[in-house]
Amino acid sequence: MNIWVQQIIQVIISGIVTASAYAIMGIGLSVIYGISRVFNFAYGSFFTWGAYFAWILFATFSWMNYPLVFLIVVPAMFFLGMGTEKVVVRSLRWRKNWQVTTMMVTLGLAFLMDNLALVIFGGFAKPLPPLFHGAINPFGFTLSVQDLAMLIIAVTVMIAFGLFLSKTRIGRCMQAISQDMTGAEIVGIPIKKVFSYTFGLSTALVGTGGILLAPRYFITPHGGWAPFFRVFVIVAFGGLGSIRGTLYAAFILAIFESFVSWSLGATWVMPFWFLVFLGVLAFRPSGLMGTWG
Amino acid sequence: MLELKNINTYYGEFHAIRDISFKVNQGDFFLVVGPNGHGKSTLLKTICGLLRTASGQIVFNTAEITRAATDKIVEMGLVYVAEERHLFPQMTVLDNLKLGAYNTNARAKEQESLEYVFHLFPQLSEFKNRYAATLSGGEARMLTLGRGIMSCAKLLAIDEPSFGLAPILRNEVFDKINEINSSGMTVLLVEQNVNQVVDFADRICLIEDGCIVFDGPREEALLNEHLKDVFLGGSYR
Amino acid sequence: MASTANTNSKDERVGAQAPILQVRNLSKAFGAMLAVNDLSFEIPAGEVFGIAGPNGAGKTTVFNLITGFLQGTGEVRFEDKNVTNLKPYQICHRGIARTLQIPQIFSTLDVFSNVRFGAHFGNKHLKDGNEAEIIHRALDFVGLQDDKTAIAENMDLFHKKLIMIAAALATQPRLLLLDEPIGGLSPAEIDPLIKLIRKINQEWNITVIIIEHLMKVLKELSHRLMILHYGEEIRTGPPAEVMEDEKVKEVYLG
Amino acid sequence: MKIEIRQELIIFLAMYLVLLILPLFLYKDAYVIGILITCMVWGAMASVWNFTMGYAGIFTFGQFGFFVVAAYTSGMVTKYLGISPWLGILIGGLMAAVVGVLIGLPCMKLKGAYIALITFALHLVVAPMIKVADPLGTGGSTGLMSIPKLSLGAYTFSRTDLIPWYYTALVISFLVLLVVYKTIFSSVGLGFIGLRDSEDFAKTLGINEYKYKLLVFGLSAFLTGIMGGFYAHYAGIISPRLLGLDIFLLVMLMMIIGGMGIFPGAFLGGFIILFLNEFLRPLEAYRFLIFGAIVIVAIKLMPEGILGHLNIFKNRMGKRLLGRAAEVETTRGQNI
Repeated sequence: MNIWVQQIIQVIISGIVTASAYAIMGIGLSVIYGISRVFNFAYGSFFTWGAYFAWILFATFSWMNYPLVFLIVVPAMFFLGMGTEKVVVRSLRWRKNWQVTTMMVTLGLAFLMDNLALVIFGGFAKPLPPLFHGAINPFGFTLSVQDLAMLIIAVTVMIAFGLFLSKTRIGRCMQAISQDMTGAEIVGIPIKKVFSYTFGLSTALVGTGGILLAPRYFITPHGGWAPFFRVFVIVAFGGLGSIRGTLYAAFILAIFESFVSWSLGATWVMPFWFLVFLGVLAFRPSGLMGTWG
Repeated sequence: MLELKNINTYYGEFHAIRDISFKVNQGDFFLVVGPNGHGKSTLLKTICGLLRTASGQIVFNTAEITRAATDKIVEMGLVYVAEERHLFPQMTVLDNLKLGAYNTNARAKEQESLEYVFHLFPQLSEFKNRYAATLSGGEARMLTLGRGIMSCAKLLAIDEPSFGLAPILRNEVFDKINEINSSGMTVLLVEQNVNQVVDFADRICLIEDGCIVFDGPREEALLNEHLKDVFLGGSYR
Repeated sequence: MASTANTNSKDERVGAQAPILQVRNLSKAFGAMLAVNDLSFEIPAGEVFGIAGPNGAGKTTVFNLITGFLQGTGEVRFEDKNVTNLKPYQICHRGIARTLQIPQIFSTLDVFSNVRFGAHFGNKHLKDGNEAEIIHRALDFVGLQDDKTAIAENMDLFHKKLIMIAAALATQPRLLLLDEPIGGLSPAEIDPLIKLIRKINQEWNITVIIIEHLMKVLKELSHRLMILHYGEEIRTGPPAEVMEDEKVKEVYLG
Repeated sequence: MKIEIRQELIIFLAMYLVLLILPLFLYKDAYVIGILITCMVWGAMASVWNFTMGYAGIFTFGQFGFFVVAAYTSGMVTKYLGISPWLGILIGGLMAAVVGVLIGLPCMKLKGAYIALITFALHLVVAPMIKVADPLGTGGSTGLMSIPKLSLGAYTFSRTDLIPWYYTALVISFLVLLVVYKTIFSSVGLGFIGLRDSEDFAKTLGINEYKYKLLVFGLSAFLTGIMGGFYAHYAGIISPRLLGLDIFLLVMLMMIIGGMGIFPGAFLGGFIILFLNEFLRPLEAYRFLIFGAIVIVAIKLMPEGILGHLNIFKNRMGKRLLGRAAEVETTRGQNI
């Protein structure tokens, strides 16, 4: 096979793998906005903390493995998110301009969490062990088992999340709230509880993303901002609150990113995201699915 | 069945409800009238837990619900039907109704309630697979009432059901509410179009500037000069 | 169905005047729904023109199209000039003012500043000295002079409506569009408002278009009445005639 | 119009009177003078931000972007083109205004929360752009160094004597605040507040909302840019670190503590926060942890800010901006 074609396919595969991690993080950011109308600026910090939790487990117990890490960290993130909603966000909700107020508060929270990480873990980058070792070579392409596992986990999470929204009672409540909050309240849905769950769920999703991406990069106290910015652009591009739009956007942008990185080099990745964002602003500020404004 | 004792509610600094007390008896059709912006809707929202009362006590079926959350109040059978419809636009009529039966008590009787709602509003069963967003004003109003019934309501607190409806549809809605009441449901209705509902009411209460000006049975209300002046006499409707 | 042509002549009071507003083939669709469908009408200067119809008949959409809040197809001419699809502020500067169905006022400002807003921004070529005079004239007229320092958000619905009308008058319009001005008021408040609207028409010489549900109000106020149904004109004419129309009864009055 | 003596004006002038005579007592203490200069720079910036958010009701998080753009512009034109720093500051302000208007364009059709997101994206985006533009002379991630100092006639300002810097900061920040004050209490301010309270009503009354919204973006970016330009010459070195979250949060706190929608509040907040910052300095890394917590607590417990809670003003707009809402917020779109 032509070497160019092979390389391009390799780039696409790598894009799809990153896309899947971005997608679940994007869904988390989007869903929390769609349902509880909160834009969480501490999202990147939760990403970092998810990875730090995994690092703590690996550093403390030599026999630790990934399934166990997921089993412990994801629920922990869920409860951390729920707690955050209760303590930090909830009482602001019925104020005027509370959407902007919650943005400010979550910015404060991000600052708190980042600096807490700095105080506890120091500024040095922490590594996580790889998810899996080795690689497979289907049809002559190289695909590391780690990437494959990432893809499978992410797709599973997405499918599970879709089923959760459409099939379960709480999922249907979330849909009802996203369509009419007061309507949901007057049919007797305990909306505050559902907001907590939503926040928890979104945090669990970003925590999952953190664990999945950390083996590829390193963990630093402020390391959550770069992925947060990417997810931010993805969500803006897809249309804030639109899960389908977020999915499309994640795949389109991540594959583009891996092309940029391959052809122009890694320094151009952030400017590329910036250009996409400007493009979105200029031509379609409401996003792919047009749910803004 | 429902008793309010010295309720006060504020909108920011604005004292919207001043020291209101009244009783709604089982099976009653209790009509609250009064000019707009004088606190009627605020009163209903306070009762249903959407707004917090600053002082006073609300008792529903011997249980105190003064500062209870809306979902708890709905579960007890006090259901609010809003003036703005608050339907779930991207869900079907049937799904909207099913979400009405969210609380535990209602879920057990979901099928039964659904049949009753479809019996009461045959149009809804025709449209049950249409999205709520596509309904006309009258149909949407029926759906809000149906959704309220689905919650296994013992008392329906209905806020201005005639709002935004053409005259021809208003009578239909009021007839339905009367029918619901006749089947044993207690109804607490807030309304502007007094003339069209006054015949159904058992008890009438007039609120002006957040205070109760008059509260009594219909017969008495029809004799009250002030009430006549303000609402029944110089009517434009 | 009846059109504007055969009813115009029946109005003795204003029939002879030249039209101040001409609407031709106005249409607006929201998705598949035609909110306004090929609507044409003319309004002579000095008239009070009523629009009624079931909910969703497109009444407010007509206002939004005339005042530039929505863009549609067709032509709107005001004082013989084409004003189709101008921006809301341009429409206002041409001399068309409107009120909104759900009262919106500047809640943190006092009543005086609410009205001042209209006088300042609504009159494009106003000399400074005139502004205070215009504001006070509008405040006096609607009877808000005593409340001018009150914060608007603390006023009740009736007074909020008066603020809207006073601010609209301060823009010195020649055509005033009132969107359900009576809605939500008690009969005790309706009477003064009807008198006020009549005075706007007669003393200030402002042509008025009024959307209203209450037939009695329209009967009392309007020279002519148009019934809309699904964005189409059912009947236009003097209120008494329109209300006897079989089709109007069927679709609307019941 | 007759001249009205407002309490806002009195507090504003009183603060500057104090600042005017303060060096008489402190001229030996370069450390305190330095802090006061910083207070005036960031306090003025917080006041402009408060004007945009509190009065015009446009929730932008992009002020630092404007600040940094102007600082770099002024620094680069003076360093590479040899233009007078005074002119550089003006050019920086104008550049910021251009960026502000460009960002304002897509914000025209969006509502509150979305504008906050877009403008924050601007904030996030400026740093990587500066790094990529290294070949143009931005200095990349190390920053732009040895920016020319201000000079008056033959006298060139130096870091050894801060008093001239102090009075320049005083005059510039005073002018910036004066423009803010004049705007708020003029008919232009009436337009902004009207558009904030009810856009539809404002439109029916004949305001050109496009012009006014762009004016807010342009004006606030310009005024912020002026402060940014001054800062570049005062500091002598600027880097993308200015866009870090720490300074962002400090300035946001100035606005919150001072009271949103209350005129001189944010300027006062600047002094409170920066002196607190100095006070907490010995705590090192824990200092920012504490500030993060203060942001959360201040928003939760003191939504009206210090001036708001002191009940100084008859007509407190801050209360209505962040205070408890009267009604339960409802469905999609209505609550933005």
